[in-house]
Amino acid sequence: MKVKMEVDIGGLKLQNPVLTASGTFGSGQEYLPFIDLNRLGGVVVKGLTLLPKAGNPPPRLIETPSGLLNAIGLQNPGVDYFIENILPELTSYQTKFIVNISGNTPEEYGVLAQKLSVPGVAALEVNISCPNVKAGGLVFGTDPDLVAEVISVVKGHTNLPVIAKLSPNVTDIQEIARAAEEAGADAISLINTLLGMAIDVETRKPVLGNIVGGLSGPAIKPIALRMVWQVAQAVKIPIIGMGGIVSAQDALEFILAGANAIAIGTGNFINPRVTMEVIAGLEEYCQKTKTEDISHLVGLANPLKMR
Amino acid sequence: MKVKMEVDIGGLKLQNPVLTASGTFGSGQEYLPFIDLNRLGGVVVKGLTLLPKAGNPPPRLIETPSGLLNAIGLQNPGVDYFIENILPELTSYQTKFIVNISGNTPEEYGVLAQKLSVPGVAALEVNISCPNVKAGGLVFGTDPDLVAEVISVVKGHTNLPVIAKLSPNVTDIQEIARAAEEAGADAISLINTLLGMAIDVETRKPVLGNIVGGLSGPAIKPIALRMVWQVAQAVKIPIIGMGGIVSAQDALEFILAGANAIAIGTGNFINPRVTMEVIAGLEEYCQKTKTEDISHLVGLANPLKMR
Amino acid sequence: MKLQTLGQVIRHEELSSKVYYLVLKAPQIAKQATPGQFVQVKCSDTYQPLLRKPFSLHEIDKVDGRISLLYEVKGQGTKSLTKVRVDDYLDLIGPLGSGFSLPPRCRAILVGGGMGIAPLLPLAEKLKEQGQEFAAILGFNEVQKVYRLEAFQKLGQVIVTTLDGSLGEKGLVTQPLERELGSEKYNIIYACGPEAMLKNVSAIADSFGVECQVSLEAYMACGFGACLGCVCQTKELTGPTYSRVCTDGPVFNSREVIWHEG
Amino acid sequence: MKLQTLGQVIRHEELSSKVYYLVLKAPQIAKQATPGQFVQVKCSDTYQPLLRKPFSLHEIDKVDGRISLLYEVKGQGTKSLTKVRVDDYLDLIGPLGSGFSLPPRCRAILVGGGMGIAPLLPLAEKLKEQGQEFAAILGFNEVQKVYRLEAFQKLGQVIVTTLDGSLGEKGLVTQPLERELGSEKYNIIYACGPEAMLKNVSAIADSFGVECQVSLEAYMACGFGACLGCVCQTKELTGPTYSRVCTDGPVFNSREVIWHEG
Ligand SMILES: Cc1cc2nc3c(=O)[nH]c(=O)nc-3n(C[C@H](O)[C@H](O)[C@H](O)COP(=O)(O)OP(=O)(O)OC[C@H]3O[C@@H](n4cnc5c(N)ncnc54)[C@H](O)[C@@H]3O)c2cc1C
Ligand SMILES: Cc1cc2nc3c(=O)[nH]c(=O)nc-3n(C[C@H](O)[C@H](O)[C@H](O)COP(=O)(O)OP(=O)(O)OC[C@H]3O[C@@H](n4cnc5c(N)ncnc54)[C@H](O)[C@@H]3O)c2cc1C
Ligand SMILES: Cc1cc2nc3c(=O)[nH]c(=O)nc-3n(C[C@H](O)[C@H](O)[C@H](O)COP(=O)(O)O)c2cc1C
Ligand SMILES: Cc1cc2nc3c(=O)[nH]c(=O)nc-3n(C[C@H](O)[C@H](O)[C@H](O)COP(=O)(O)O)c2cc1C
Ligand code: FES
Ligand code: FES
Repeated sequence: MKVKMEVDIGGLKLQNPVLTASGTFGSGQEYLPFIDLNRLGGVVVKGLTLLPKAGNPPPRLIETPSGLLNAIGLQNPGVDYFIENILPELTSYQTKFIVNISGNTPEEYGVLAQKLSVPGVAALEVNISCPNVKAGGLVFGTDPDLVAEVISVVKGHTNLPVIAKLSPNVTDIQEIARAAEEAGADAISLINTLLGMAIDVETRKPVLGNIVGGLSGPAIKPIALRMVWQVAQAVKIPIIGMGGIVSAQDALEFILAGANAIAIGTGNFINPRVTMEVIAGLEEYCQKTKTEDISHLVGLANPLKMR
Repeated sequence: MKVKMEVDIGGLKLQNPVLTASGTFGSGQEYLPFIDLNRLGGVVVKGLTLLPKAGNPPPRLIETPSGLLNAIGLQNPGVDYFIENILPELTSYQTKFIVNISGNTPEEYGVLAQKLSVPGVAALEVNISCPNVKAGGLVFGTDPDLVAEVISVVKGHTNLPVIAKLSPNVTDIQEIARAAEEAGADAISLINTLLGMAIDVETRKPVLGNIVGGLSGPAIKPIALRMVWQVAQAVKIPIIGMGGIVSAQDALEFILAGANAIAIGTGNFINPRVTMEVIAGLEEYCQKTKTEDISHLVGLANPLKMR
Repeated sequence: MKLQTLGQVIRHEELSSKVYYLVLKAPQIAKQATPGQFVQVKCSDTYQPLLRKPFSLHEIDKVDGRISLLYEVKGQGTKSLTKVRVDDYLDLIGPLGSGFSLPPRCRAILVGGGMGIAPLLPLAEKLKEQGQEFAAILGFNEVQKVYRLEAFQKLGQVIVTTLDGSLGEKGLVTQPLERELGSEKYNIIYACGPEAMLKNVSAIADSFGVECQVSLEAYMACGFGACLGCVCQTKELTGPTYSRVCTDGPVFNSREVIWHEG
Repeated sequence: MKLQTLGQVIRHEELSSKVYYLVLKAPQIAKQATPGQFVQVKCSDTYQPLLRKPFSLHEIDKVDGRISLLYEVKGQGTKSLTKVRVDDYLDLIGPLGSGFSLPPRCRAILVGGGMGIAPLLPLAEKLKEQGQEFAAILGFNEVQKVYRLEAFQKLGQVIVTTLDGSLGEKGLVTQPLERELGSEKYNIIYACGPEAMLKNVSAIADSFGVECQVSLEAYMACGFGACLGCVCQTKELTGPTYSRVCTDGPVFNSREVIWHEG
């Protein structure tokens, strides 16, 4: 039986629902020794900012039980460098490249969106979990009004599909998701990392150079899954689910909860071929369960899912 | 060197800073075969409600990577049964018994507090992470005003030390902690479990009878530690830190982050003697580092800690 | 009194595909244990799995201070248990739970399905020790997945069923059970196995008016009554209630159990 | 080109307390590897530890298709690595990183501290192969914690130091280094070891005007440039920048490195 694996994420057409999570996959090229990029649903590129960013002082990583704390601090060469030097190299691949963007102000997000609305970029993922200088150190992603503002501005500056990437560090993820939908987001991706930290009991100091970091990996899967489940009950636009996926079974849990596509982050570090194995595993499950179209699985475990 | 292990948690005097987390230690008697209760800092008793509560339908448990999801649903025999039948049995131990209470309305918390202000109860831990029928299914612990209201009512009905137990499922844990402090809480304990879920890909249904559950265990330690760190910068009252502690090193991380005492939950299931090992490990660390009083370690890794 | 102790591995072997037999030196547990009780085993020294895993006591040798377990590989815990070698130590908590209760002058019929045969062996041994007659009906999937049969046969009469008829009677344990009960020789059933089997066995027990004790399973965190995670629904005077499989059970009178629908 | 492959364990032994020597059959990695490169090893099939762990290639046998690792037990990863047995397979990614670069006609002095001797052995081998003279200064804590000395002695001149003087010269590697450099025989230093040692060696290299390549360590997630987690600070024309230890390094020219204070 041939399984239909293609999915449409708010206008972004993917050959299968398996993406890579931003910040864990470079621009994709780092994985060329291990996998065929052309077989991926898509690559979400490392987060870009308007100006080059040096990132946080090391140490930037520390393992925790079944998890990884990172504080990279969005190190990146800036959007212009990306467009001039990296993007041209990506056009030789058939896979879709989605660019993840972070700004200090809504206006910056607008400029980024405009600059990146060029051939080779398939969609924009708007990272609203970064510091908002204007609102005094708060975070965009935790305030529905700011989320709406950022998404509106981005939508006003691009014709590409716009994916709002939500922070899990909130009381009410449904409220944030609805704000993004109402502001015109074409899809929602979640979750970004959970804020965490580790302390070195010898030096009696935080382990990470940045003190706090973002927690990812299998440890956070139950939380990510619950949030996808909740958001699927709150919005009609498609959802890209992520957080701790390392196997086809994990991916299926997200799809059954209501995700139309999934992304793998930390899992790539442990097993750089994990995306290929998940694609194969999803296809196998569909075959075994006589599912003709993988989209038929979306939200099956979630009776209250919208649509 | 003799190490001073005694701590004072807002008027609650403990012989050492190691407590058990509510819901994981029954009333303490379940652990008699394994440990000497008299050596514990204190026992926090399973959550009580005004009326007996049947709890959630099974399955109530599922393991996740380095974590445990539970949905017990506050099964308990009710406060009156506790006072008449269980409390008298506890008075033969020298350890402090702290009672964890949950209400549907602020008034219920008040009644619970009044009823429990009897000899044998050393303090009250106010669980504000349970459904609030009055406010329409919301949760007390996520709204600073409701937190303040519940704590004020409890304070008005007891002379015992009142500990506010915070939910981690919030955007701004500092705001909630400050609300509790301003309303008169004598101490703060955190974190309760993080909302999570798991899906069975065979049955295509949520694994837990209650659909969602609370995530505990080592998986959540980095998040719990970060929240203790933040709350230590927001309030002056003592903090009881918990979430994923399974070793003396874990406990030390919480103390260095700003916790005046710690509690162990899930760790007791894996190793019922863990509390004894942690007490010994803390004492050893103090000896090794020539720390005369364990309280001198509190917040050493947290320069912005209040007081 | 239950306790936490280290048991040394004396024997560990694969009996049939994914089914293992593990003998441990654990004198304090052996001394106190009764048939139907179980131990909580720390299967790994990592957080994967995080929790201990419960296994029935399959043999209780009070003289030599030994216990044995019979287990099937299911997930992380049992998978990592297979890696334990002779002379290694395993961290055990036990004996746990309320086991089978033996009324005086019982004429028992033991019904086990698959791994459910595990707790029936020490029961059979006890019955034989007390000079009480019994029969055992043991159900397996196929002849390749039959194990520990001889241990039972040494103690008394055994009827074997397999789903595909490759050994003994073809079909489910319930067929020979109804036939044997028809003989009116028996006044009590002891059953352990999949929930569907237990439900059917209970119904048969009711229709013959015979007492029936069933050993239930549940996902457990503590295993000793502290977490309330392992409950099943039972009938009490005051109405349906949640009972702890780990302490109120794992053995229940079948009339108390409220079975799942379907 | 780096790749993910399974390496079969050929030898695995404890050389001194907590220090292990592991030989693997991994022809594709051996074929491509150069001294100073490393592999990312999946030390366990659980999430504990979650990440792979980086280890320098200690031997590169292109003929027999073998590599070896020399490692010290530190935490979860190395602890679970000790459990691997001969004939088992280990999941490897490699060869990774930019290794040592060998200018033509180099007269090298190799400086290794503790586990830092690991990547220097294949370098010594390569130098010998190319007929270039070298000396090695290897520093250990005490005679009980000396390992792999003979492997170096087979290839050339070796000076040993121990902190307590229980073997060779008493003290740090920096003492004999300064003495040897005074002879003006050498034009390049290759160093690997604790950061404090590397910092001192770099300062000495600067004072003698000799080139110095240092092999750095960092906590790594991917090991192949994708996560930006392993950075160290380096001097670039445009000012200080963060370079990836896994791909820009682990070997850096010491003049590029911005060392930590203190
Ligand atoms: C009192 C008692 C006595 C027992 N005696 C025995 C005995 O003698 N012999 C024996 O072999 N067994 C016995 N069991 C059962 C045994 O405890 C389990 O088989 C064992 O705990 C499995 O552990 P595991 O880690 O290998 O598998 P787990 O990973 O715990 O998985 C066990 C089952 O849960 C399911 N599961 C796990 N995670 C998920 C998820 N995310 N979603 C959906 N489903 C999931 C799996 O499909 C699997 O079927 C007994 C149980 C009890 C309660
Ligand atoms: C390029 C490269 C080459 C290397 N080559 C070798 C080699 O040849 N041989 C060798 O033995 N080693 C080598 N190393 C070092 C080796 O990678 C580490 O020793 C190994 O990763 C340790 O893994 P682990 O899981 O055993 O310990 P981990 O658990 O990762 O611990 C390692 C260190 O981190 C600290 N740590 C861990 N968790 C915490 C926490 N929560 N708070 C504070 N501190 C913490 C520990 O104290 C410990 O010292 C190399 C490293 C690199 C980068
Ligand atoms: C090292 C690292 C870097 C990351 N960088 C970014 C980033 O630049 N932009 C972003 O939106 N998310 C970033 N993330 C978050 C991931 O995209 C993803 O949301 C999160 O890690 C959860 O997925 P996982 O558990 O599969 O890793 C990063 C995560 C990691 C581990
Ligand atoms: C099975 C179980 C039952 C719990 N019941 C309660 C409860 O009744 N009241 C409460 O305030 N917290 C309850 N908790 C939360 C714990 O007290 C604790 O806050 C949380 O588990 C984090 O700590 P840990 O990771 O050490 O378990 C429960 C946790 C578990 C695992
Ligand atoms: S397993 Fe904890 S009460 Fe039964
Ligand atoms: S370890 Fe990932 S970039 Fe170096």
